[in-house]
Amino acid sequence: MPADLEFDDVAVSYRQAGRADLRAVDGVSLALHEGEVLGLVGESGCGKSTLARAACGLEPLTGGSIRFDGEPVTRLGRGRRPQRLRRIQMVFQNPYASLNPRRRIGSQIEDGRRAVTGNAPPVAELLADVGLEPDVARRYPHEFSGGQRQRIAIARALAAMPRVLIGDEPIASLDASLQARIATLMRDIASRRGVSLLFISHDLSVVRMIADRIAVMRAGRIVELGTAEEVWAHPRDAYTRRLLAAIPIADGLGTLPGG
Amino acid sequence: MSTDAAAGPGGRRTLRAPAWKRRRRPLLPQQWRRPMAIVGIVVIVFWLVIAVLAPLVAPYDPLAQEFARLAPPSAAHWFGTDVLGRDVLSRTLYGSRISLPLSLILVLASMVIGSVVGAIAGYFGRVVDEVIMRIADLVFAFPTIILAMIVAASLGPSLLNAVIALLVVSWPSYARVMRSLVLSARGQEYVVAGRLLGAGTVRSLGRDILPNVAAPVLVLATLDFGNAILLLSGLSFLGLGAVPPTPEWGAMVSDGVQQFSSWWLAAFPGLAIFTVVVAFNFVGDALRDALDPRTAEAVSEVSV
Amino acid sequence: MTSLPSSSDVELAATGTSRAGRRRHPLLRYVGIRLGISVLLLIGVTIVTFVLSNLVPADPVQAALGERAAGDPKIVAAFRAQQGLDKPVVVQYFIYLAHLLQGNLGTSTQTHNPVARDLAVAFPATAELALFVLVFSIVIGLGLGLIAALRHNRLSDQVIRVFSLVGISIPTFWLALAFFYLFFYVLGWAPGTGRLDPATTPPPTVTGMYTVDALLAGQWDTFADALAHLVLPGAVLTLYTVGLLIRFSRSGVLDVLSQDYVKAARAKGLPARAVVFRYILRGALLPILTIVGLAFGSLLSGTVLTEQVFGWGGLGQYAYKSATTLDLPAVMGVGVVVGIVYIAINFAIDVVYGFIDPRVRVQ
Amino acid sequence: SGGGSNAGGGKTLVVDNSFDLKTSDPARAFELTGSIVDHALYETALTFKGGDVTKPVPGIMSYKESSDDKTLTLTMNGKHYFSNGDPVTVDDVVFSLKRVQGIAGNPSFLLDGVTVTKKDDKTIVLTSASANPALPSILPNPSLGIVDAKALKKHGGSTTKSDSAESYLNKTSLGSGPYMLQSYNVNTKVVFAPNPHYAGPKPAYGKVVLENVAGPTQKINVQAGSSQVALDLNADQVKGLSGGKTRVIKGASPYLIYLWFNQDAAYSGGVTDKPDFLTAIRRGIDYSKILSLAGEGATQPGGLVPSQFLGSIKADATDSHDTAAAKAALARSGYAGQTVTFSYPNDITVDGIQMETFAQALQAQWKAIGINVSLSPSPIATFLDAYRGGKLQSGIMYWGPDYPDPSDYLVFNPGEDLGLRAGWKAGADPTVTAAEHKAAAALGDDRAGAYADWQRAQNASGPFVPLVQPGQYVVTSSNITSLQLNPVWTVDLAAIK
Amino acid sequence: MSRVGRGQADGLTESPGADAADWRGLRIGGLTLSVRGKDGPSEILRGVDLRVPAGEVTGLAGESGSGKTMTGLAVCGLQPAGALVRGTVELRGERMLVPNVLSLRSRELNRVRGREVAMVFQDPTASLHPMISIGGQLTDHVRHHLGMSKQDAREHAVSLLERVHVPRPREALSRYPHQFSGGQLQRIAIASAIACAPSVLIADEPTTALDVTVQAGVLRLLRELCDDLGLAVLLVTHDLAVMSSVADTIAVMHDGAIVEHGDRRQVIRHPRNDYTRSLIESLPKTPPPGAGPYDEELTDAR
Ligand SMILES: Nc1ncnc2c1ncn2[C@@H]1O[C@H](COP(=O)(O)OP(=O)(O)OP(=O)(O)O)[C@@H](O)[C@H]1O
Ligand SMILES: Nc1ncnc2c1ncn2[C@@H]1O[C@H](COP(=O)(O)OP(=O)(O)OP(=O)(O)O)[C@@H](O)[C@H]1O
Ligand SMILES: [Mg+2]
Ligand SMILES: [Mg+2]
Repeated sequence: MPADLEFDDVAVSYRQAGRADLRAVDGVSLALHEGEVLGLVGESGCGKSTLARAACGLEPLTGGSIRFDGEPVTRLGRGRRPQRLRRIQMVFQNPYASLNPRRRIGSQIEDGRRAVTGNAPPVAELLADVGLEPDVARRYPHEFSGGQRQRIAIARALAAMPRVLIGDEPIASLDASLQARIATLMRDIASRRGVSLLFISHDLSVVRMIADRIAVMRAGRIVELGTAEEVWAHPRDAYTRRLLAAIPIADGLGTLPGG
Repeated sequence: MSTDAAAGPGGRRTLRAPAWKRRRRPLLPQQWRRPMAIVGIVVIVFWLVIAVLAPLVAPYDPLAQEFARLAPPSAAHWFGTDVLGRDVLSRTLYGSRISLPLSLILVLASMVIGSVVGAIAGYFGRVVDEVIMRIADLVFAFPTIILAMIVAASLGPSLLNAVIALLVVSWPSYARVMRSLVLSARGQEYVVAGRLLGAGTVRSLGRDILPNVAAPVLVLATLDFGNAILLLSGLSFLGLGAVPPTPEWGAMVSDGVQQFSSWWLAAFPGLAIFTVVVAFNFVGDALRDALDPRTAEAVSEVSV
Repeated sequence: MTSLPSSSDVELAATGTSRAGRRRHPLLRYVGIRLGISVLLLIGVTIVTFVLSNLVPADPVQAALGERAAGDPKIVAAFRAQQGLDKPVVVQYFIYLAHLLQGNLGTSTQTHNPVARDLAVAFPATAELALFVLVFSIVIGLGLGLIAALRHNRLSDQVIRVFSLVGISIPTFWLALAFFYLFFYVLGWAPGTGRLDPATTPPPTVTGMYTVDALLAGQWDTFADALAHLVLPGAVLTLYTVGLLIRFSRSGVLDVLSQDYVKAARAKGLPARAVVFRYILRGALLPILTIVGLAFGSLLSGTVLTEQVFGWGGLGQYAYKSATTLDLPAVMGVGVVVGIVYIAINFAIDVVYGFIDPRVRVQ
Repeated sequence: SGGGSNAGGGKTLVVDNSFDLKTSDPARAFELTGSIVDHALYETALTFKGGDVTKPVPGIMSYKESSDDKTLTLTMNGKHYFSNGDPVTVDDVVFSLKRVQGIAGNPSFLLDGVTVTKKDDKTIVLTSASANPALPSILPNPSLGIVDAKALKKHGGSTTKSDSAESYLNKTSLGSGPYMLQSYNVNTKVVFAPNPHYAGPKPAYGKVVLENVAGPTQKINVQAGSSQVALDLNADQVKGLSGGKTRVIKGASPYLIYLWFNQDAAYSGGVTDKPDFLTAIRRGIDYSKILSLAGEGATQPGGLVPSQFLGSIKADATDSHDTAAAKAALARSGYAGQTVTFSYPNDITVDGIQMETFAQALQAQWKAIGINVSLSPSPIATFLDAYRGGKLQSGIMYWGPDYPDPSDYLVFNPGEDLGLRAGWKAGADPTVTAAEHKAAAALGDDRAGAYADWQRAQNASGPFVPLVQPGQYVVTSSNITSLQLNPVWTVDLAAIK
Repeated sequence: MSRVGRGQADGLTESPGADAADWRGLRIGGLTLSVRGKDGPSEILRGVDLRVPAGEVTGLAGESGSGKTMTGLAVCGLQPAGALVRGTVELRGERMLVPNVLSLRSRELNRVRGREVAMVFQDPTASLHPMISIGGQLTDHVRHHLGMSKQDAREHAVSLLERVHVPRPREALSRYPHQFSGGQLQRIAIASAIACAPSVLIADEPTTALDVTVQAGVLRLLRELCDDLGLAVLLVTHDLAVMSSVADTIAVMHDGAIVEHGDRRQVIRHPRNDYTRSLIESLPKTPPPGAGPYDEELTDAR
C-alpha cells in the first residue's frame, strides 16, 4: 500500500529555559497508508500532539523527515501555507477553541473550500456529511454544543479536500456520550471520501473501534505498532499491556482496572 | 461561575465541555443595568449633549470679557466670573468641547498605535517582540508626567503637543495588553486551523486574532479615557497644554490657583473633570466585569 | 497549559526528585538574570534621557544665562565650554556616562548646584512623602480591597468600589487645591506649604527625610512639625493610591477566590481567618506586590502636581522646574534617578517573587 | 506659628518670595531673589538710601565723578568689617569688582569697559572708555557686593574664569552686610543670622527666613501668620487685606511691561512692520481695562523709562483708546485678516501678574477692531530662546532695570539688543537713532530732556508699545512697622522693623 | 444559606446517640439549590435524594451540567455565594451526628467539614495551593481539628502519605505541588482529605484529569480506603466505566435530580430509566482487552 504520510526517524525538541532540551518526539518512524485509519495512543505528554503538529509543518524538526505524497513537509513560516500541503488538515481537541467565535459557521467552512483549487463540495453538502442542517451556516459557533462544534470543525477540514486528516484528540473534550459517536463519524467520512485518518487519542477503547492499525507511543517513541485487533488482544510491549489493563470497563461487574 | 472560563483555550481544568446553552457572548446587557454603570452612562451622555449643544446651553460667549471681574457666583453668573470678567459657567460648559474630543483622540491614537505595535510583537515573537517590549519597558521606567513635560516643554505648549506628549507615554500599556492577548490568541486552535487552511499573516491577524482580542482592549480604552482627561488637564494645569483663551478645564483650575480666595474659579472646572473621569471609570469598570475573567486579568495587569 | 509529568507516577517521581536535587542555586541564577535585565534597562534609561535632552530644540544656554549675559558671545562661549556643550553628541554621551558612574550628574544650570546635591535634597523629600502615602495606602487599600472581594457584589463591595473609583478619578491637582483651601485657608487646621515651618531648622541630615531624621536626633517638636506638614499632601496622594490599590487588590483576591485551592481549604474546615490569611492572601501576594511596586513608582513621578501645589520641594517640583527651564543636566538627573528607583523596585519585587514563589525558587 | 516667635537670641522674620534664586555668589547672581539675598549679606561700594534710587550715596566708599563722566574715584568711608571680623580693605573692593568682570558671569556686563585700579590704601579709580554717567548708579547693585578677598581666595576664589568659589559662597557668606548666611537651599529657603561685626545699626530681627512660596500661597501664609512679609502678590490678591492683621504697602514697580512687533520682513508676516498697523495696535488698546487688570497703583507709562527714573515721561493723548482711529489706521495698513502670533512666557509673573492675563485681554480688544491674534505661550526658557533670536512676530515681555538709570533702556534701539529682538536693525530708523545718540551723550541736567525726546521718537515710530507699569504690593503682618521697597534689591531685609 | 433548615437547627451532636447503630453515612433528602441567574432564579438541584452508606462507594453519574458537582459542594456547605439551598443532609459518623448539615452556622460547619466530611476535587494541580508546602497543606486542618502538635501532625502526615503510596513521604512534606506529578498530587489531595479520619469522603471526578494508568491507581486507592476505613464515599464522575469498576451502587443524575439509583450491575446491565439507557448505549461496545487477566475474584472485590 502506498503511503500518504511518512515519518522517517522524526525528532522534535523543545527548548526549556535553564534546562536541557526536551525531546518530545524522539525518532519516530511511521507510515500512514492511503485510505487507512491509524490510531495513535499514549499518555498525556508523550508527544502525540507534537507529532501531529509536526506533520502539519507547525513544529520544526530536529531530526528525520516527514514526507507527504513523496515530497517533504516544509515548516509553516510567516507566509501562507503552500497549496500542496493544504491537503493535510487537522481537527483539534477543544471544540470551543477551534472555531473563530466572531465569524459565522458558513464563512469559516468557505475558508476551507477556498483553501484549495478544484471543486470542493458546497457548504451544505459538507454540513450534511457531518449530520447538520444546511441552515446552521448562518449561525455563530457559540450557538452550538461541543459535539456540534466538533462536527463543524470536521466539515471545515473536509472542505479543503484533504488527503490526510489528523484528529488530535478530537473527542477528548466531549461528553462521554458523544465520544464514540464523533469517532465513528470521523471514520465513516474518512472512508467515504478516501481520506487517510491519523486519529490521536488516549482512549484505547474508542481507538480500537475505529482504527485499522494502532501505534502506541511512550515518551516520544513508538513502542508498539500493529493492527487494532493485534494490539488489543495480543499486546507485545509491556507498556501497552499496562495501558490496556488500566482501562476501566463498563460491564457492571466492578472490575478494578490494574494500575 | 460557569465553566466557560475553563473551557478556554488553555483547557486547563475541564477536559470536557460544558453544555452549550451556558455559553454566552462576553458582553451582557445585564452589566449595563448596574447602578454604577447607569450613573456613568447618564453623566457621559450629559456631557456629550453639553459638548454638542454648548452654544445653545451656555448663557454667554465663553470668551467675552464684558462682566465684572472675579464676581462670586450669582443669579446672573451661576459659577461666577474670572480674572478677565468671563462667565465661568459658559467656559466650563464649552470646556467639554475641548476635553472630550481630545481625550478621545488621545485614547484612540494610543490604542491604535499600541495595539498595532503590541500585535506585531505578540504575533511575530522572538526578536521583534523583545525589542518592542524592551522599548515599552523603558517608557514605563521613565516617569510619565516628566517625559510628557519634557516633550511639551520642548515642543511648546499647545493641546496638540500635549496629546503628542501623552501619546509617547501611553501607547505601551496598550501594546502590553495587546501583546499578551495576541500571544495567547496566536496559539488558539482556530488561528492554527486558519493557518493550515492557507491564511497568511495579515489575514490571520485581521480575521482570526484581532476581532477576538478587541473587546478587552476597548475596555482598557474606556478605563483609560478618564486617565487621558486627567493627564491632559494636568498638563494644561502646568501650563503645558491648552493655550489661552481656550476654556480648558485644567487651565481654568490653574487660573484658580492664582486667585485663591475666588474659589469658584477652580472649583467648577475641577468638578467637571471629576464627573467625566469618574463616569468613564464607572462604565469601564462595569465593562471589565462583563469581560470573561481571563481577558479581564490581562486588562487589570496593565491599567495602572 | 498543564503538562503533568506523566507515566506511571510512582516511577517518574523518583527521577523528578533527583533532577531537582541536582540543580544548583536556581534562585541565584534567576536573580542573576533579573539583575542583567535591570542593568540593560538602566543603560536604556540613560540613553533615553540623554537623547531626549539633546532633541530639545531650544538652546539651554539661553535659558541658563540672564538677559544681558546671553547677548554676550564671550559669556556664552565660556558657558558652553564649561558645560561641555561644544563637543560632539556621542562624546557628550560617553562623558555623561562616565560622570554618571562616578556619581556626577553634572551641574544644574538653574541652581548652580551639582545635580546630585540637588537630588540628594529633593529625592528624600519625595521619598518621604511617597513612603508615608504608601504605608497608609497599603494598609487601607489592601484592607478595603480584601473586604470588597470577600463581600463580592454585596453592598459593602459596591461602596468600596465606588470609593476606589472616586479616588482615582479626582484630579490630584484640584484636590490638593481644595484641601489646601479648606484645611489651611478656611479652617486653619493644617500647616502651610513646605516640609517644615519656616522658622524650624531642619534636623541634621541622615536620610534626608525630616520625620526620620528628627526621630533619630530625638527632636520631637521637629518631628511633629514635619509630620503635620506631611498630612495634607499625604492625604491627597493617599486617596488616589488607595483607590488604585483597592481596585487591584480586589481583583487579585477575586481571582484567587475562584481558585480551587480556596474551595479546598474551605472544605478542610479551616476557620475563615486561616483561609483568608493563609490561602487567599498568599495566593494574591504576587499580583498585589506588583501593584505596590507600580504604585510606588507612579508615586515618585506622580507627585509633580501635588508638590507643585504644596511647594514640597521634592523630585516632582524639581523635575517640573528643570523641564520648563530646560535645565538639561537636572532633567537627566531626575530621569536617571526615577529610572533607577523604578528599576530597582521592580528588581526587588522580582527577587521577592523568587523567594516567595516556590515555582520560581525551585524550578 | 513662626510669626515673631522668639527663637534663640532674637525674633524671627519670615519673608515669602517666589524664588528665582540660582546662586548667592554676588559675582554670579543676577536674579531678583539673588539681589535680596546678596543685599542682606554684602555691602557695596556705593548704595541707595531707602527707596530713592535717583541719587547714589556712599556705602563702603564715597565717590567723586570726573566732569567728563569717564573717571570715578572711590574713597574708603569709615570702618567696615566682614562677618569673620576682618576689616574691609581697598584690596577686597578691587578683588570683588575684578572678580565680577573676570568670571564672565551674568552680572559682568555691569562693569563692561570699566578698568578698576587701586590708587592707594584708601582710594581706587574706575575708568571708563567712554562717558559713563550711570556708573555711580550701577555700583549699588548687589552683584557688586564686596567679598572678603583673603578668605575667598582660600576657597578657590579668583578674578578669572577659573574661579571655583561659588559653591563655597552658597554655604558661607563672606560679606560685611547686616546679615550672614546661616543656611542656604536654592529651592526652598535661605536663612540669615546677624553679622556680629556689622558696622551699621543692628537689624531688628535675630533670624530671617526667606522662603520660597508661590504667589497665591504667600497671601494665605501672611493671613495665617506663618509669615510676616509676602513679596509677590498682585492687586487682586491683596484686595481686602488692608487693616486687621495685615497691612499692604504699595509702590510703583520698576518693571516695564511692553509689547513688541517684529520689523524684520522675514518674521513680520507682512503686517507688524507696517507703521499704520502699529498705530492701529496702539489705539486699539483699552488702557483702562489693562490698568484694572494690573490693579490699583499701576500706571500707563508714557515711554520705556519707568516713572521712578530720570527722564521718564507721562502718557499723552496719542496713547489713548480710540477704536475709530484704530480701525481707520488698520484699513490704511492693508491688513487683510492675517493671524498675528503673539508670544509671551507663561511661567513667570511680574509683580504677581501673569503676562497671560494681559495677552488675553489684548487679544479680545484687538479682535474688536478686527485684528486676529493667536496667543503663543511658552515657558520662559523656550520663549527667550526664540525671542532673543528675533524670531517672534509679536508679543509681550517685561524689562526690569539692571541699574536705576535711563541709559539701561538704550538697548531698545535699532541694532541694539532688544531692538534686534524686534527685528529692528541698525539704521532702520535714523530719527530714533539720532535721538538715542543725543540721549547717550547728554551730561548732567540735560539728560532728562534728552531721554524724554528719545522716548517720544520711539513712540512715534518704534516697534515697542509701553503697556503698563504695574503697582508693586507687599503685604506684611501688622506688627511690621517699617519696610522699604527698592527697585534694585526689592527689599532690604535688614531694614524691616 | 439554608433558610428552611434554620428552624430545626439543633446543631450537631458529638458522639451519636442510641440509634447510632442503625446506619452510618450520609443521607441527602429533598436537596434543592437555586441561584439567582442572569434571567431570574434558576434551579440547579431539584430535590436530590441520595443515601451514601459507610463502607460503600456510591457513584454519582450524569452528563455535564446535571448538578453532580453542585450536590457535592452543597453537602460541604460550599455552594456558590447567594445560592439558596433547602432540604436535609443528614450525617452519621463514628464521632458525630448531624441531623442537617445545611442548617449549621459557619463555625459549626467548620467543625464538620474537613473532619467528618472531606472532599477531593477534580484537578489536583488546582486544588493544592502552589505556594504552600505539602506538609503545610497536610497538617493545618489536622492541627486545627484534632489539636495535634506540629510535630505529631507531621508524623501523622508522613503516615498518611505512606498510606496513599506517595514515595519518600518525609521528603515530600517540604516540597511544593509543582514538584509532583498529577497522580501524586491527587494522592496527596486524598491524603489531606482523609487526614482527620472523616466518615464521609466526597470525590468530585478525582480521576478525570489523569491518565488511564494513573487513574487506575487512584481508583484502587479509593476502593482500598473505603474498605479499610469504612468510609462513605460519594464518587462523582461522568465516566460510567470508572463507575462500573469501583462503585457499589450507582446513582444517575439528570437535570438536577436523581433519576435512578441501584446496584451497579443492575444499573449498567439493566437500566430502568430511559436517560440512563441512552447513556449506556452511547458507550463504545468493547470487550475487555486481552492483556489484563480477567480476574473473577476482582469482580466482586469488596
Ligand atoms: N511549546 C512547547 N514548549 C515546550 N515544551 C512543550 C511544548 N509543547 C509540548 N511540550 C512538551 O512536550 C511533551 C510532549 O507534548 P505533547 O503536547 O506532544 O504531548 P501529548 O502526547 O499530546 O499530550 P496530551 O495527551 O496531554 O495532549 C510534553 O512533555 C510537553 O510538556
Ligand atoms: N457558581 C455558580 N453559579 C451559578 N450557577 C452555577 C455555578 N456553578 C455551576 N453552576 C451551574 O449549575 C449547574 C450544575 O453544575 P455542576 O457543576 O454541578 O454540574 P456537573 O454535573 O458537575 O457538570 P460537569 O460534569 O461538567 O462537572 C450547571 O448548569 C452550571 O452552569
Ligand atoms: Mg496533546
Ligand atoms: Mg462537575
